Amino acid sequence: MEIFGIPHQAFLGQLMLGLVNGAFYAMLSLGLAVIFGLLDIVNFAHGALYMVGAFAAWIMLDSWGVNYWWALLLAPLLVGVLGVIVERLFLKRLYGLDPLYGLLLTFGLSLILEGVFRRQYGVSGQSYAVPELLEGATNLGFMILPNYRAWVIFASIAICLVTWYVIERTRLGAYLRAGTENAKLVQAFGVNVPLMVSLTYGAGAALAGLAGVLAAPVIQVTPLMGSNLIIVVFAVVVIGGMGSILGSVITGLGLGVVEGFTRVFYPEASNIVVFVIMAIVLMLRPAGLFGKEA
Amino acid sequence: QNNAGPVRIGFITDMSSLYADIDGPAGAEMVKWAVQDFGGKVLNRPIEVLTADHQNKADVAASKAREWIDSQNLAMLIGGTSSGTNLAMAGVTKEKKRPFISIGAGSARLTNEDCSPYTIHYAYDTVALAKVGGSALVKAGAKKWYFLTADYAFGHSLEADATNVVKANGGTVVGSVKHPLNASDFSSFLLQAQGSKADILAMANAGGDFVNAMKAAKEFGITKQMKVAGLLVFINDVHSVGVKNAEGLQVADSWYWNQDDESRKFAKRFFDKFKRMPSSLQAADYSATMNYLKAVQKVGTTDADKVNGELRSMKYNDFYHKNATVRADGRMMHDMYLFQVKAAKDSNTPWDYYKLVAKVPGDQAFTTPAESKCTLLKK
Amino acid sequence: MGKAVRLTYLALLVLALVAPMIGLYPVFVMKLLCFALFACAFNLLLGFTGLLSFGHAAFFGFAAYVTGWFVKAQGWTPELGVLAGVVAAGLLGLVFGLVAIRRQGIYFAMITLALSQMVFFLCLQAPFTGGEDGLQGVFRGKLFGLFPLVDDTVMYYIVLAVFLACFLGILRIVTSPFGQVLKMIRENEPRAISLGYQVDRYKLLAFVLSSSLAGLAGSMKTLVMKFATLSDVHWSMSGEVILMSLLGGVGTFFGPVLGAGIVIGLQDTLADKVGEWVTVIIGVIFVLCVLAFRKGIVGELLAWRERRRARKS
Amino acid sequence: MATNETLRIENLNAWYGESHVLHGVNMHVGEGEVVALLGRNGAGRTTTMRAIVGLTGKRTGSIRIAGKEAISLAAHKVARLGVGYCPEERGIFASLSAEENLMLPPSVAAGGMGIDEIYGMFPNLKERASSPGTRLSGGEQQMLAVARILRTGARLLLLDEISEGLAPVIVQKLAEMIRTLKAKGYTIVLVEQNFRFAAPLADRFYVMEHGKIVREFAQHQLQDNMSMLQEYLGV
Amino acid sequence: MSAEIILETRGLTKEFKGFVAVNNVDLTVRRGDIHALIGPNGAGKTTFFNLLTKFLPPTRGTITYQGQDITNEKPAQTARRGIVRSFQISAVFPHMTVLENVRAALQRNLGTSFHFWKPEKSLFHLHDRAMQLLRDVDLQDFAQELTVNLPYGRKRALELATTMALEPDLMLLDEPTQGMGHEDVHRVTELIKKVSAGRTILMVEHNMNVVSSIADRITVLQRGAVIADGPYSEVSKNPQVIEAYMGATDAELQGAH
Ligand SMILES: Nc1ncnc2c1ncn2[C@@H]1O[C@H](COP(=O)(O)OP(=O)(O)OP(=O)(O)O)[C@@H](O)[C@H]1O
Ligand SMILES: Nc1ncnc2c1ncn2[C@@H]1O[C@H](COP(=O)(O)OP(=O)(O)OP(=O)(O)O)[C@@H](O)[C@H]1O
Ligand SMILES: [Mg+2]
Ligand SMILES: [Mg+2]
Repeated sequence: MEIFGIPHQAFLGQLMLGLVNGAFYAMLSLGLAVIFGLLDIVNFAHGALYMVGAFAAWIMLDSWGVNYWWALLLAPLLVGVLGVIVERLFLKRLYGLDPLYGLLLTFGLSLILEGVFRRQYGVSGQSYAVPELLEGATNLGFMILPNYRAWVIFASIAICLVTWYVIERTRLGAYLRAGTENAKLVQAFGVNVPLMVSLTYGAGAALAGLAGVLAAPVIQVTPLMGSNLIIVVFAVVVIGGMGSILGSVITGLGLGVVEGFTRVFYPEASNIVVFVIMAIVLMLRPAGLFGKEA
Repeated sequence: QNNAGPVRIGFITDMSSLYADIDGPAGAEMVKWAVQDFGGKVLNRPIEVLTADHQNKADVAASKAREWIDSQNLAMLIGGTSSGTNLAMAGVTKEKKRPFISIGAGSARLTNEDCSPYTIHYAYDTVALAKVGGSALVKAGAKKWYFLTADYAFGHSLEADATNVVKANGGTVVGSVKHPLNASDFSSFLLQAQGSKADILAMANAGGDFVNAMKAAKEFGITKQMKVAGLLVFINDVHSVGVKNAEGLQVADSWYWNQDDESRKFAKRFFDKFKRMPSSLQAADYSATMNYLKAVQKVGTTDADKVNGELRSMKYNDFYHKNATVRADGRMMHDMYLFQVKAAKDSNTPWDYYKLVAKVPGDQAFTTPAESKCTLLKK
Repeated sequence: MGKAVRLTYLALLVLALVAPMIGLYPVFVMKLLCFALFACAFNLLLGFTGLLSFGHAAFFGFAAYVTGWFVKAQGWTPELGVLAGVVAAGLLGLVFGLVAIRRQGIYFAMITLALSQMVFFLCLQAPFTGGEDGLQGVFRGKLFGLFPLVDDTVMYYIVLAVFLACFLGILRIVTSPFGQVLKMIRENEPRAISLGYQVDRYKLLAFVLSSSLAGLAGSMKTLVMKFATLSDVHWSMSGEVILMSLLGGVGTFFGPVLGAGIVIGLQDTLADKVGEWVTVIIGVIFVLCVLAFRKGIVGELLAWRERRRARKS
Repeated sequence: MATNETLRIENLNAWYGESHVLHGVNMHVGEGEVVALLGRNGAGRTTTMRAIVGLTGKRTGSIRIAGKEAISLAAHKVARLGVGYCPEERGIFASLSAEENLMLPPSVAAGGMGIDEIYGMFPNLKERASSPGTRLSGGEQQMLAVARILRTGARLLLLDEISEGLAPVIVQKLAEMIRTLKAKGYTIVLVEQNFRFAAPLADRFYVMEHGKIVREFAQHQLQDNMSMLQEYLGV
Repeated sequence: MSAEIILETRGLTKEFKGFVAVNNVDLTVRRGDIHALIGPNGAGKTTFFNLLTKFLPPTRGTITYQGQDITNEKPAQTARRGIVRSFQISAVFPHMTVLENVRAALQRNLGTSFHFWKPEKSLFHLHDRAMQLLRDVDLQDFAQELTVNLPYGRKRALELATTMALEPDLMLLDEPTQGMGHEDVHRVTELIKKVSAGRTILMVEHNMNVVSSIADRITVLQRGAVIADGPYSEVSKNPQVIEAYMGATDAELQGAH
């Protein structure tokens, strides 16, 4: 049996692999969307935070012998705290200004973070071993799927769903959404908005950090791992439209899959396929697939 | 040119970016070590080392080179990593007529279509890597090849060069897949390779791409089905991948720290300072500086043309290479090696990664005069 | 224009004219002028239209390649090569514009960034760019087939003339009837629409003008440096040009020139001193600018003068 | 009277960035009182309200709410003292449905109105409950803005121009509502352009001009002050 | 009066996800009238305006302007035909002078707005006309002032001057006196009357004092549909209007204002 001219086994295989990649896009664009939502800041440092998350896991293992499962908890926490500090120290001063300044500031921050890690650890990259529990691979019949990758898909979808639920279906989420539009007024209703904002940035950062830890065993942990990814994630966000959380998750997963298939049909274009899709989507739906018209 | 004042040697490399580990600040230190070991003086003039970070930007490299030559009366320039910057520096030094030793550039253009009477290409080039990797493996029975190629100029030329070698030695290429630069995920490319039933998977990529591809290959069990060859792999990359993952990988290089006593001596000194072993480029940095100073000593002047002439006629003998010479096109002709990464259990000391598979003499490793477009060779 | 400002401009002009005579390194000054022009072109968009493009390196770098290729591989004269570069950048700008102009603010920034990344990959893979080695050995040739440009001094005056012409041109664009509309768009876009202006077309023209000028800067740079490389199209170059404008003063005329001078000068001097810290230093400057120095150097000076004047009256 | 005073403002100064808007405002509102704040456009009435809840820039002076000093409290702490604020610009959230908007403000005290009671008062809102907040018509948004603070149990209500943009029939309903609230013992500060709406409702009146209170009088003095109001408001 | 009809809608309808905001409205506006549109909140008045100015596409129905079907045109096209909508107060260019604000509107008809090579001087001849317009709204003394510094009422006046600079044939005003003090309400009412000479005005207004004093004709919308249409004196006695809009208690159409 063949689908689109490729054997159906390979097709399913590529689909699974696309999902793995999409899982990272989804988690990163989710964090971006959450931060953008409440702070009106396009967090350019998101890629750098993702990198810091991966490094944190690696350092924990390398220097203190902290295992993967603890790192999965501790590293995002650490990145989250870093995020809160950044928000309190820098971003706080930018509220009420043109959102472009937030973009530029976080761009500067990403350069600093990247530079410091590069200085400290070089660029050639560090290896992070797959945790023992998830070693090996499962034969799905149509492909051999390493267990770890299956776990990545599962974990990230679970995280995305939880985040979506919190934001769209809970009271806290309603505060967040309202705070996005008029934080001062929400505060005047009795909600501790400054705290909420710091924690939101922290949570967005932690999501990036978590994605970093999940990615560490799959790819090389290098200071540059975030800066290339972030641009693709931006495109994902533009395609999905920042309007909806679920939108960014679905778009992220979907584009991962599309990119995966491009690698089979026309690998030369796999780097730019996301950007091409972005251009097309913008032509047809300027607000993005899930965005609300302004 | 004046013959007073300090003798200035310039070293421009990537100190902070993609290739900083294989050369970078440690490479600069090697140049300084050579100067120190030489005695800090030549022809009774103090030797000064100028270093700069080109950040992988050709224009930074070129402007720095130009500025040093114009305002500091630079005697000789050493170019570190990255082809683009080295080609740019070669352009400047050709115009300004100064000896230029390119260490870490991969592109064979430096001694081929873009050759210059002032350039010496010191360590390796992609043609040599392809030839060394290719011919030895095909001879060892790996007939069916599949390429995983980085989709840009250097990847393409590596693949093309290797393909020629494979075919010339009676092998076949059953397929290839191109992956983008800095791809974060190689699994789907590898899935395609897996379906090819080739004997050998050749990775025509470098640095982070190679490392990620290698790790994924291990994860998906490809290393069990076929051999893997890295066409441009430095020891630092193997270190990154981890011996466990890289086991069995075939690698071509111009030098390995554990190849003989002299090398080990150099490596130990390096290790004491940097807590890692030197790459072939770092070794070449030292060697090139030392040999340049010897040439200056011999001709008794820093006059660019005279020193350049000596550099192109002398014999090179040190821990880095034996009986090597520079061809008219600027190509340093020396032995190249094919190594195999040891099994994890056989790797006894830190960074003890390779065992020697084959040694290929320079005239078989590099572009032959017949293949070359360099006019300097046709004279 | 105040007297002090006029005198400053005059002094700078004289300095620029005699630069090669007083031992300023012409290639460096030319490079600086190219980047200054690039920053001015960028500022036309950010400072005077209110659009932050995070992808301007695409125009700069792509034009650099186009010029390089026509001059080197096709043997075109330099002025034709430059023209080709400018046209190519303008067309690319048109395409970018058509896509990006549909969204505002930070979306615009992200879209231009993404599109420029696409151009980067195209340049990396296209057969004529020399990939990561770059397009090397582009000779300046003879202007109009007559005047050889190998001499750095001759080249210098040509670059200076081009720069001055463009600088004045931008001044004119900003104050022209068209510039007035751009100002309206920046101030209150919905209002401009309700007055019957088809703002997208104005933005598009501004974008094309800016990208063409950025292309001109890139083309000139190819001739000056004799090569075009990937770093010219990389997104970090877009970041640099933003930094130049921000540091010098967004929306001021001279700010981007000053900013370009500082950033390029810094990169050049830092190259042999701090090595690995370059990115960190650039990042710190970015953060400082945004936090404490939003108007940029020229902007702050102007504001200071304004305040002093207000206090006097 | 001092013991059951809900709001006392003394020498309140407030700024928006550089610009100094309030210049020493003094006023007090007793528990259960309805007070109207009158003045021309730009007199500083909205600013006074915003200063009370902590939404202006810098503030100095004293604001006592139910006896507690609130001048240096952050906005959310002020609200928890039992203050409900209905802003002039309505502040309806686009990303929340009408009902979510209604349910948004956390309750700050017991005794707020129930949802059915509110829908009974404003049937339009019930009909549009699931529409995104800003898709409501101008008047519907105005109703929503008032309705949502009635839920919170706040006993001090700051209502800024609530009759604006409403059809006369609704304005009458609002007047009834304020009477009901007053009967229930709520304390209300009304800022109104619409003098005819405010006049019959308020127990006392303050007139503002250039960021200061310039007159104060009670309901029974209304007739005597008409000529003064004429001068200040052009009524 | 058999005055010419400038604007006509036939069966104009707008639905939002099944909710009918404007329902089959047939409306005719005569040239030269001040035509008021009133109705309870949520009746669909703003939506109707949005349909006329093309900010929203209609679900059904047609719009005819001076005999031409303009149902499917773009907002900017409609604006150039002379249908201009006056915005709320934010509709000025805050960091341009009052004069430049008016010039911005005059400039459009010059046809040189894409000329990026012409000097600013080429616009100076518009200043006379701009000053004249400012005089019309009594703003001549503020010509060189930055617009941010103007008080509320004057911004409205400027907004009107700018709108008039577009030489509109038909002006649409949505609650022009909303949020104004009595003085300003009076001022703006007078201003509207003044500028209505030679043009047509369609306005939404809840302030019945304003409506009764200047409107030639009134249309009442309720739940998206027209329930009454005619001169003020007629409509104000319509019991359905009193019931729906004024509240049953108020027999007089005096309004709460
Ligand atoms: N955000 C702000 N920034 C700067 N100045 C402001 C701001 N808001 C209001 N002002 C100024 O403060 C003064 C008082 O405004 P305020 O809104 O309190 O008046 P108001 O009495 O409520 O009048 P209105 O009828 O216009 O609502 C005005 O001069 C106004 O221009
Ligand atoms: N974009 C939209 N999506 C959904 N419903 C809408 C939308 N716009 C308006 N409505 C609904 O259509 C109805 C008419 O709204 P409109 O704004 O036209 O009323 P209006 O007559 O201007 O009222 P008001 O006097 O209160 O301003 C309202 O019930 C509103 O909720
Ligand atoms: Mg007010
Ligand atoms: Mg309305």
